[in-house]
Amino acid sequence: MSEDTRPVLSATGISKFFPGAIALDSVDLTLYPGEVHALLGENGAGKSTLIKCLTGAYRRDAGSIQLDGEEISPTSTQESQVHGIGTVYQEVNLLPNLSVAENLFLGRQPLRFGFVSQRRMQREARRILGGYGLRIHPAEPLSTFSVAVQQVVAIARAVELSGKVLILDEPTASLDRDEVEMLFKVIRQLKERGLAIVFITHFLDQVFEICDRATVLRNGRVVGTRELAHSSQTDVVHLMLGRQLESRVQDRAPQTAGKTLLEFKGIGRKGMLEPFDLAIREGEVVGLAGLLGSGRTETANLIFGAVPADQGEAWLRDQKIALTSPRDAIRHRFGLCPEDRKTDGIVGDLSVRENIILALQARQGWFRPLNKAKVNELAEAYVKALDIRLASLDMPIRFLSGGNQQKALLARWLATNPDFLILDEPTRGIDVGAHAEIIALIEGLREKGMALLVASSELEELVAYSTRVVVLRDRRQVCELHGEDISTRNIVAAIAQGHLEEVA
Amino acid sequence: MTHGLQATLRRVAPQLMILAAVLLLNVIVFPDFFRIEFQNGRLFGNLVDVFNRGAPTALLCIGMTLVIATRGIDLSVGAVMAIAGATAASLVADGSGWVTALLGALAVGVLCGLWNGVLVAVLRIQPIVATLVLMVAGRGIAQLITEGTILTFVNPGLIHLGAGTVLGVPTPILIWIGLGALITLGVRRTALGMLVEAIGINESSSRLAGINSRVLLICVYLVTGFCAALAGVIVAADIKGADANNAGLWLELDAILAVVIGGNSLLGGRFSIVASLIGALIIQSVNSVILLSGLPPEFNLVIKALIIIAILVIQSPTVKHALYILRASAESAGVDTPAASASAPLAKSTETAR
Amino acid sequence: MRSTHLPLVVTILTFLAAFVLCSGQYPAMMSTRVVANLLTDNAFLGIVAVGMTFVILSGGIDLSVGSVIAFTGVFLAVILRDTSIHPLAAFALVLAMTIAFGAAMGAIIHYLDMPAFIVTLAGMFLARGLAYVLSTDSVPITHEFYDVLQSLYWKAPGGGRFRLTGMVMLATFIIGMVVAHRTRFGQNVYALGGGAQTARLMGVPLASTTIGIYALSGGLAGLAGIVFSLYTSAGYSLATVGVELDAIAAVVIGGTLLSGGSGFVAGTFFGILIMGLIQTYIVFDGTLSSWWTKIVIGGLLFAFILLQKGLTWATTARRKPLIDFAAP
Amino acid sequence: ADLTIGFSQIGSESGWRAAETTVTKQEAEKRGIDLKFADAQQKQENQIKAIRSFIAQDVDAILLAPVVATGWDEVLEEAKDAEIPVLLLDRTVDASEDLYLTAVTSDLVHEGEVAGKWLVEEMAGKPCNVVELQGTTGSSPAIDRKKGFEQGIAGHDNLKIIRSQTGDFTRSQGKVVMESFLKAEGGANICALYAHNDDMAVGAIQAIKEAGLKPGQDIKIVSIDSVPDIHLAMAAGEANATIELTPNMAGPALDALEAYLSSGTTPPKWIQTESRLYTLKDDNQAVYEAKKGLGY
Ligand SMILES: Nc1ncnc2c1ncn2[C@@H]1O[C@H](COP(=O)(O)OP(=O)(O)OP(=O)(O)O)[C@@H](O)[C@H]1O
Ligand SMILES: Nc1ncnc2c1ncn2[C@@H]1O[C@H](COP(=O)(O)OP(=O)(O)OP(=O)(O)O)[C@@H](O)[C@H]1O
Ligand SMILES: [Mg+2]
Ligand SMILES: [Mg+2]
Repeated sequence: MSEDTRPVLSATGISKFFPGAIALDSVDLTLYPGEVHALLGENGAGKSTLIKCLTGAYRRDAGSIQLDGEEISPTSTQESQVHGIGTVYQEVNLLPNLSVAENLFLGRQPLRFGFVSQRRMQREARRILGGYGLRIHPAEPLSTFSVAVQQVVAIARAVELSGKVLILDEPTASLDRDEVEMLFKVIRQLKERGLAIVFITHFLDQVFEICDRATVLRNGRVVGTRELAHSSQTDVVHLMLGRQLESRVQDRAPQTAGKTLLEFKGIGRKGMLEPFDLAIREGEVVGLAGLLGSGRTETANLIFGAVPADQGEAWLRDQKIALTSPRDAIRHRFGLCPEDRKTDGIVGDLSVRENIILALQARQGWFRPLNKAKVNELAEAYVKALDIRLASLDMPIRFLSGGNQQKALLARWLATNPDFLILDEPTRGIDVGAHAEIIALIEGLREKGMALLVASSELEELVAYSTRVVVLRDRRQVCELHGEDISTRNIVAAIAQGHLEEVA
Repeated sequence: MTHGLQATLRRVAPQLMILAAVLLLNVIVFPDFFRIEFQNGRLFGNLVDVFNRGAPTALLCIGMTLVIATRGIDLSVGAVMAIAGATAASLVADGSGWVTALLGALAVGVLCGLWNGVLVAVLRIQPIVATLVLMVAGRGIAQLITEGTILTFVNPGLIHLGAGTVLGVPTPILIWIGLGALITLGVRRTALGMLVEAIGINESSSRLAGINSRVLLICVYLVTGFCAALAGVIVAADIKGADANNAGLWLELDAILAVVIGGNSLLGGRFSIVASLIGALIIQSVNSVILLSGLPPEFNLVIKALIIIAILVIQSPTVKHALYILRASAESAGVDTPAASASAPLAKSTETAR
Repeated sequence: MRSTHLPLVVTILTFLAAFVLCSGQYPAMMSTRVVANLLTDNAFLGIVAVGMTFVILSGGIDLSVGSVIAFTGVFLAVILRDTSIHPLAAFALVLAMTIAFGAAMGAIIHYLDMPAFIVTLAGMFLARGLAYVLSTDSVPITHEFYDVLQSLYWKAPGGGRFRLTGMVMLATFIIGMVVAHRTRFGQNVYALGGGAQTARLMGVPLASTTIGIYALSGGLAGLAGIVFSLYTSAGYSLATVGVELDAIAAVVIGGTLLSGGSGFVAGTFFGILIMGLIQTYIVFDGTLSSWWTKIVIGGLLFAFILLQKGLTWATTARRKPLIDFAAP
Repeated sequence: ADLTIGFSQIGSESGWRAAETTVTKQEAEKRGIDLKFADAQQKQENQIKAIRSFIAQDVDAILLAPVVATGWDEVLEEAKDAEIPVLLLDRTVDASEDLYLTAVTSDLVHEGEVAGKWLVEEMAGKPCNVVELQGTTGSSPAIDRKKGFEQGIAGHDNLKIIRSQTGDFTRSQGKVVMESFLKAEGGANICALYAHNDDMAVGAIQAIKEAGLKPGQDIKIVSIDSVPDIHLAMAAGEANATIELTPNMAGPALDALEAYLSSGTTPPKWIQTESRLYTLKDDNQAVYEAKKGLGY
């Protein structure tokens, strides 16, 4: 990429105001053909908003966009598609009721005598998805496939649509290493073909692996654009946060945990999870590792009673307990921060404050409302402690950025002061700064004696805070790593081979 | 609690303005509209009639507001009215006292609510279909009780509920205002209101947060059944007879309309019972305009449709948003507006969470 | 078989089983008469139900159709009585009007961002109100062209008459199926039902699709009105009250989810037949009082919903272990 | 031979209708007829479906109480093709006369006229403002009874209809609308009420009483149908006149049918039932007692 080539897309002075928040303040972005451009920034910096303004999903309040030197002003995503801009928005935005093939071709179905040709559509879909190493039946509804498959379909659709520009908003958040590799291969091919690619992520490794330049946003403003070949990770982080990320040298998590809090014996559910045994002590963080679809989320849901087990038993402090619903679990002071925050976590139209106290209130009962002053105090304390960025506690939580929603959900469970907290992908979509904070938070909770079960795809993170790591494969526990054995290398090997013995 | 009162007033301000406008229309067609006399031991006047005749719709829309807040709908309330009225009438016909009759009718209404609630919350049938079953069958059940006749009664206690007065005020007015206040306080002074809103917005999240959504949903339908039964008793008492075929016929639509005119979203979530009640008064005022205008009855529906369309258009998110923008630009741009009060107009311009 | 076809198969099997059972009890039901009656008597209902299927697939609802049928009938009757315009021209005129009416409702729903339930409820009041204004009397239609159309039938052995209107309904269903499954418009309808915001982000033209859907429903209600006017040779402003609920019930019995995005036009056809069968059975029985008729209809409706629910549960429970909440 | 007869009834929307159903069933039972009953829930399309199903079952005759006058040609033709006689109850249809055997009905216009004439006589030239409670908008009784009443008072300028609004044939609407009449015109300005059916009159009586006026004296009340409750009101002097619409339409119809089937005597096309006028002079208490068991 050289400076004298003409930009494919240049946006200047893009502004977007929300009541109580200036999401974008005169943002400029220039994309050159054949470059992969990273868009970086903290949660709520305005990345997704910028993308939506560029592609006509939002109406921008100011600014102009030029595509190949011509002024464009897309008022709908359809229009931007016509201009050759393909987009994957944050959170999978596909239609679960349509088939995979229909999702891929929506709006540009192959026609035969004016009628949609299902046969050709499926043949094409099979071919396209084959290019991503996906061999699935394209006539099945999208909802029957895992989030990862859906994400790949979304990417494939956007790639097919993008003649000039491809925009990917956190496409790798729910992908595995292998799939990320596959995606990068595709991105490199597109780059060869001269497309401009915008890549948003919170994984800096990935940024440095695939991107050429990076534009960093902070509080809705561009704070700088860098050639990545000439910058370092610390540079970029500094630019994002406006401060240095203090890298606390992590002590190995101590092995001196307290009494056994919980014991699951032969707990499982047919067709969902093989029966397993698991004991968790106070002051212990048990990590759950595995590939996509290996059953981590299922384990979490089962233990929380969201999907009741059909066999086995659970013991809490040497007393047998029944776990048939989340309410049972909450009564026993469990908490679960779910993986899919949009559908299982936030209550979108309720205020941030109400979302934070929701679980606490539900436990208190219908007729004992929490005292208003106490609610405010509680909410404000957590907003401060977790550094949730918001205009007001009264704003509906769906207006928060993804990362801030995640923090508010954490606050919801912390407010119930649980003995046992299950976190499913707690750092998905969270920026580097907050990432470090959440890891520190987990450490802090453990030190206070709480028992935690954390499912995560980020092995480094698991290694950092786990006192023990359980590895899952094909919906079955395959092995457990302790103490010094806990390392990224060992986990990867265990996932691949299924046995620690063979690793060691 | 002045803060809460202020918030309520702000919430219902548009409804109050519309009510005022429709009442003004009444005055235009009938200048004496606001005259209230004390005559024959009771308050007597058109405004009293609006409040009195609005009672069934008002009662229905109390429960309907809650059901709609959970993302549901209850089409069966009209039929439940008929069943309750028939039950009360047949009980007094069999020699029971009015208290027994009232309690019996309410119990039957609650039972109907339980049926709907179980269908919706346990069997997970979509509310509109689940309640359609009782809407169709309910009138049959009511007629089964009355054997197809208009079951008349003379029990003064029961009649008092519909046609009587307390200190000159018609009893139905006191009943709906009382029940409305009771349930409003019941949901707002406890956590119920918020929890109902939560399951209406995202049931999956709410369940995972430990809300007993199943029981809460059933309770909401129970309340609706209760309200419908009370409305049914009032309507029967008003004419001293249970008319199984016509009592509450199509009234479910009026109730839903009242809830929507009250600014509540059919997609569930945030609700205001007070606003719905004002909505019911608005609908009754529209009916009053039609009656007082003296136009031939073939114009009734057209007039009603046009007035309602006008009201709905004024209330639509797009128009509200446009008004909000107008106001904001009048107050000069860039002024910080509190996010909460502006959340409704936002719905259009932003990607909503569903 | 695709998993999504299951509700359709369930509906068809339910109909066949019910038909066989009924015929077992009343052998006269296994006649061309009854079959022909099912088609003719439900023709207008079937046609509106096709439109309703599209509306419901898109996640909406159209409560105005019953009134639009009545309005169409009265309009035709009045215009054929008072002017010398040819019925075909009147048909075109009234179809244009009902399409415009539907499109207007669609436009309000989209541009003013109002729920379909309420907009079409207002539409329901308005259409019937307009019918009253045209004429409160029932107005007979005596044009000879109507006699010509009515005399177009094929008399099958056994006395069944397969009439033109039944054929119009069948044609509507076939066209409806093609439009739903083989055109971009149809795919957009399904997309809208899957989630309007997502569909918007995926580039589905919301405005034209929404307006198109309600225009289609309005137009088909107009067509049903024409068929109804052929059926009764009259226009009557009190006719077809509550037909919207029958149509919705038929669509739902046919396996389409009211929450939108999933279902089949063909399923609606069998939903209509099932509803027709219920009525025929009740008449053949002939012992039910007025009130038991209502209770039995409600009970059978419930039975069908339950049957469908059970079958769907039995087959999907294993596939999707995670919690799944039916959206209303 | 045992006859099988299909009866397509409109529905059970009013007490009178329920009584008609009861009486029809009684009459059929009396004659040993197997009556197949079909309730159409007030929908013409259901009635057509029912008739077609009756034809498919090959019944011996069909009784039809048509919900509306128009729209029966096609289905009656089918019945005729199948050689099944059709007898109409309480309303004739706009169809060629050879499509049905006979129609047993009252004359709706005549009923209204009787009511009008009664009022003319009662007022004897005194000026009188009349309010009218119409039936369901668009229904033929509402249209015809309105027309008949207007004919009845034609030429008597002392009688003036000052307000006319629909009460949907129901008690509760009758009461509501009367309330608004009383307010809009002032109770003293109204001298008589004409209601298209008794149920609305019963509702209106309550409204009048609640307004502190005396029904039957301050406001004269005339209505149609002669259901038990209006006789009770008349016995108490709260209503003044009613015109009977007999629920026994099936009796004469079945008589005619039996004669036709046994001896081939063709009945007249129209068997008119009596529209008897009841006033305060009759023993209304006795009429009430006689009628109350009929399922009104
Ligand atoms: N509809 C809205 N109303 C009010 N504020 C909003 C709305 N949408 C977004 N915001 C605010 O705009 C800011 C930018 O949000 P955006 O989603 O663009 O952040 P982001 O950079 O994509 O963050 P993340 O990395 O968490 O996805 C946030 O502060 C958010 O709270
Ligand atoms: N073969 C399959 N057919 C249908 N659905 C599947 C299949 N495999 C997985 N799924 C779906 O994928 C989900 C499991 O994947 P998921 O990615 O949630 O598991 P996980 O182990 O928790 O991984 P992660 O937490 O990384 O997402 C389940 O909800 C399941 O419905
Ligand atoms: Mg984002
Ligand atoms: Mg998971």
